[in-house]
Amino acid sequence: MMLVSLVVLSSLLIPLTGNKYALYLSTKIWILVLYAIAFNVLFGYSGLLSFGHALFFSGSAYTLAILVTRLNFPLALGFVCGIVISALFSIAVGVLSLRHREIHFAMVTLAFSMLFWGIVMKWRDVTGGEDGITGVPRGLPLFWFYYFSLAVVVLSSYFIYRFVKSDLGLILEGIRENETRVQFSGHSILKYRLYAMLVSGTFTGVSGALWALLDRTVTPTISHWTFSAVPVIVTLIGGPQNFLGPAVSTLIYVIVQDIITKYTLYWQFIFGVAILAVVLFFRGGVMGIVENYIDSLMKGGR
Amino acid sequence: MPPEEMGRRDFLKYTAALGVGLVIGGGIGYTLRKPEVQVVPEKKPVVEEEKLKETIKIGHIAIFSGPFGTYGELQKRGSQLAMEEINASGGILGSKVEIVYRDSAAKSAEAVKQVRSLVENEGCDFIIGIDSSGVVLGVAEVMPEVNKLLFVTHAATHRLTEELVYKKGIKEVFRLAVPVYQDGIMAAFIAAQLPATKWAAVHPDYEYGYASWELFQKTLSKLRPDVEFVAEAWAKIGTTDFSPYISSIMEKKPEGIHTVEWGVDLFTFVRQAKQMGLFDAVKYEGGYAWINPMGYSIDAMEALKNEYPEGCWVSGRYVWMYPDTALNRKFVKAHLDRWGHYPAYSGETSYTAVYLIKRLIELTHSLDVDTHIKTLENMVIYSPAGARLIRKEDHQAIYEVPYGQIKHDPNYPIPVLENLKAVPAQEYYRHPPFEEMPPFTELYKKVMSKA
Amino acid sequence: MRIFETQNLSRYFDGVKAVDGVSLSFESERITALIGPNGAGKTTFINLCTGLLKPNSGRIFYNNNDITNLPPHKRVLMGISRTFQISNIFPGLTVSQNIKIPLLSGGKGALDELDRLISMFGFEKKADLLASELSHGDQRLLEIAMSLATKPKILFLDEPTAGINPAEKHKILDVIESLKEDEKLTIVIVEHDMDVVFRIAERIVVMNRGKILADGSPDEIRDDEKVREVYLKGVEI
Amino acid sequence: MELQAIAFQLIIGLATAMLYWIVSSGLTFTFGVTRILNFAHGAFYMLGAYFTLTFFEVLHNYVVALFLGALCVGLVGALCERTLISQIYHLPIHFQLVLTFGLILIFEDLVRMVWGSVPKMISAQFVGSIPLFGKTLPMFSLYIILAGIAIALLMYLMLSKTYWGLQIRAITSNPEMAMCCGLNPTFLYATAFMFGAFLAGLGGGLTLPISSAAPGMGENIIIYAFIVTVIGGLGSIKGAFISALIIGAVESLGALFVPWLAIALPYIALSAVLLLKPEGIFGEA
Repeated sequence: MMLVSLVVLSSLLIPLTGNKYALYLSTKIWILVLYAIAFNVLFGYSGLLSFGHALFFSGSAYTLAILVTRLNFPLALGFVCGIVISALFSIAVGVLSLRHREIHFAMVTLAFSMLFWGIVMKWRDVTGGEDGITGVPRGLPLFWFYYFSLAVVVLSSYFIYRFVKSDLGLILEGIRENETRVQFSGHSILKYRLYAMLVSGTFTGVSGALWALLDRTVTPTISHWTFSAVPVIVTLIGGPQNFLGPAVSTLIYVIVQDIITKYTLYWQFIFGVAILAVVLFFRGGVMGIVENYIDSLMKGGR
Repeated sequence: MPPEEMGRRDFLKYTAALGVGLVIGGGIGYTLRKPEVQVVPEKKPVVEEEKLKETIKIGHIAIFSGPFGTYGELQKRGSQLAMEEINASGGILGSKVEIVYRDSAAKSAEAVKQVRSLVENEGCDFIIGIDSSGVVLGVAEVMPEVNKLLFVTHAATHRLTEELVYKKGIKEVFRLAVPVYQDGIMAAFIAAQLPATKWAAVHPDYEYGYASWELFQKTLSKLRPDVEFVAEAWAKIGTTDFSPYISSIMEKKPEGIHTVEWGVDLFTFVRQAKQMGLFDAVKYEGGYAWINPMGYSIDAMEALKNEYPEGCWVSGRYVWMYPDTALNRKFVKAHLDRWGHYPAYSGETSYTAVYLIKRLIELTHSLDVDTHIKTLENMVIYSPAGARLIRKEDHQAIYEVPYGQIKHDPNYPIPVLENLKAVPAQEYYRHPPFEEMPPFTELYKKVMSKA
Repeated sequence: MRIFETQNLSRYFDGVKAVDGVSLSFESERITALIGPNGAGKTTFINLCTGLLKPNSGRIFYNNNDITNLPPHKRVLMGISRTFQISNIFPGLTVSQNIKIPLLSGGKGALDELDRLISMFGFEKKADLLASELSHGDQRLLEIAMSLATKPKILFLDEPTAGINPAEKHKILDVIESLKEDEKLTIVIVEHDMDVVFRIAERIVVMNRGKILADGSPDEIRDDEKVREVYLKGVEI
Repeated sequence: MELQAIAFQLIIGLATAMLYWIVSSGLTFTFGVTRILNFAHGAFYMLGAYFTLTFFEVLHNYVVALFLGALCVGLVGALCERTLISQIYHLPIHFQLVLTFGLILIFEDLVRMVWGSVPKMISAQFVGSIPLFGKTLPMFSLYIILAGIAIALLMYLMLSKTYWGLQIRAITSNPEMAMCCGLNPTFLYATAFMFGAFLAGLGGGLTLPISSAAPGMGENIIIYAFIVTVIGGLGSIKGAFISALIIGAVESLGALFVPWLAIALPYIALSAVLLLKPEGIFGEA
């Protein structure tokens, strides 16, 4: 907890350094941190691998962009509507997909999100097709938007933290560990999974809405399945069983990618090798390594 | 300046006429504000004064990975060549030029991030490049925020210049490449001269395909009220088997095909269309009523070689044999010597972008964005692709690129173009909001009377 | 009083009749043992009773309510609980979390039970260990504790002492006997170990090939010729 | 629309279907045996095209180049299995997705390093056409259809007529039992993965004459292979064949009747099937 407050406090200072790129990149990291944490409610805590979170992300981003640029909604209302749409999407997808497990669940969510991608590509009058929607107002200069995003992300993460550490979260962990036993503990699996889906989808929507405001543009890339793969990889690098794992690895993911792309156009190769290394040698994820390290320190100290 | 149809031997004469035409502002109903003609790559003695900056940094963003990684490669050949030439001859006012290449991965968000990284972290003074329309629209939005100039060398969406630059006033964006006018409007001018009356489309299933086809239909039905549009096929990007699309099109018995397929999909499509007899179906005595605006891209020519049937109407955003000027010949030779390939259209635009930046700095002795914008507006630049007028209103470089028919010439490693046809550029760069012009039919008569 | 009843219950797997027309009823506060050779259909029968499987035909009644089509968690909420042949716990969670999850289904106030259950099973010092770190016997006890946490009226135990050393076995049996006395539970136990069966059961039901072969008090079963033939043959009683 | 046109469109669609079948056959086979969902299957497909291209440039014999190319991909696959995939058999499914995703990135850039980023073609093969329903069916469609059937036959023979196939079927239906019977799972998993990669390479090589070799070419097709595999039921070879036929027909009739919807059709089909039968047509729940 101390570590978290330290990070949050020090990140309050980033805008004051005056480096605009650092400001932009760290805003983006915050948004992706929320995306990963929200995704991990479903994956790390309920054991459900969604391959369609881009649906909730882009659902909210597109709703915001469409309402604000085409129907002249006030920005705040657009923001809220975007999140509400994500919540509705997550309930709908949840109802239709939660009967499925493992790879089938992944495939069903993939199918729905790609269906949405198809709609985005085809409903050009509204979504702008491949070109997407540009000129979404941000309402704030980047400097203040950074603080706004930071506040939203920290509050959302805190809510998610409280959620997964609540009794509800415990039951979700139970579902991940042993579905049958949860059933025979008198709980409806579907109901709790739906809760998890709702929380996960809604906060993914929050991050999507922030994303639309940061780049002021939405394009179909964020509804494509490759964008759904981002939190999966990030979560795995960080370690899904730790609340902060996805957050830490998002930081690493974005910064490492940023550095690699700076030095070589063959960045995919290096990135691929890094991913292999994580899967083969650091399966507990980054946080797993940190925990082991702390453990060994404490044992050594005794 | 009268519109005319071009043969290769008329190049010199025509180009001279074009240059003069642009200078005196001879366009119909369109006045040019006394532009200066700038010979961009002319050698200048190194100016003995304080350097503006140790190195002038240019960020070049293009697609370098995935199925369309070629497009970054082709652009890089142009901009790197320009950089090497400039540095070899003393740089820009004594400053070296450095180009930083970054991969957009064809994603808007990634490109936006790279723009910021290049400007705010690497200290780049200019951004050039950008391939696809979705990406360019996203990038354009951030240019005022990072307060640097963007020279678009590939992406073609007309929405960029019409909506973002003209209507919304994003003045930091300039485009050196032809927009989809070339693919839709100009294609319709060519189509109007062909006997075919039933046209069909095979397009990639995304924005560029829709926009080109819409412009084509709109323009062609004005030019030739007798034509019909009988079928359309939308193939997803990365289609391996085009036969269902080809046969569904052939079912409607078209006499002409308009296709803006490009890259890998174009190779596949042409190869399969040939074997399914789609070319035979649209044959007329002068060739094939087959219009492929980006058909003369270098990757297509190098991959397809003799497989692209002779007599198809193709174009690009620049074709290396046009115009036949000393400058263009020099560029093509330098490109061939350096890379062993003919320059691609995006190679030319990237090359020109770097030289334009050089000239701009030499003219203004400054790196001030507003000064640059003022200088660029209504400037005429003389580049390998011929004279380009940068239209003040929408920052679109107006120049003309001909269509020609594919010809297999044993003297060249790739097919060449013959029977080149060009319409004076300023006459077809006219889509709302730039419509103040005589009716299409008038214009069409002029084109025809010269044909 | 009859608390639980099945009528003509059948379940087939790929044409094999695992449970074939079984009609049984259980009196409240009695311990019934279900025995039979491997593949007799005992576990399948329990799975049908608790809702893990759906029957192909037949009906199930609990307190005279038809529960044939209810999902497992609804049956649990009505008071039907169970353990599994292979310990079925949450290995990655702590002991107290393991017990907490079933307690949570009991609504507000149910959590007060947590400490009582922990001390009842002697888990005071192990409450914060991961369940996977417990010994095999403790894991079985934990599972019983978890099934008790839902406040059942009837408890199905599937081989609670299988693969456990004698010392721990007796501990488990003591717990089971005390459940009947203190908690007023109806218990149905599947067991292979005849010592266990004859020690605790008040009634024994013998199954063979999906059907009921015999049903009676331990003494009656001991003397039943058919049973001796198929099942107890060679076993010294 | 006349019936002949629809029939012809269906025949054309059969070629598309066989293309999807060729790509998904190896994917579903590998999954059936090893329970590994190989995202990098598309990368193997791409490698197949490039290897075939290179062999063709040297040997000028397409058929030989095709087999050598596919064989090389098989070896690459076996190498990957031994060094990487074998490390994660016991791990949950998401490790496979991420590991094989890493492989895609690596192979993609390797191809760009070795062959360059400009797409390459070989000279046209199987030129010509045959008359059918008053139209002309191109030879390459016929060739793809025959190749698809040949692969189906090859798989059938390998699995039902060889000792290896018997072992593979044994280990697929009951891994524990198979190991008790003394089968060598290491060898079987490695060869199964190799065979899957071989089929992917064969797919890439087979499409070379009608298309081209390009970096990222696998990216486009792999998602369709996934759709086909999931609709058919993961691990079901028969299912992949049938669902490839369905998707081929849907796409080809879609091109004729609802061209504007083309891009979304496979996803509509996928959603519909998954809602009705989540485990796929021939899948096991």
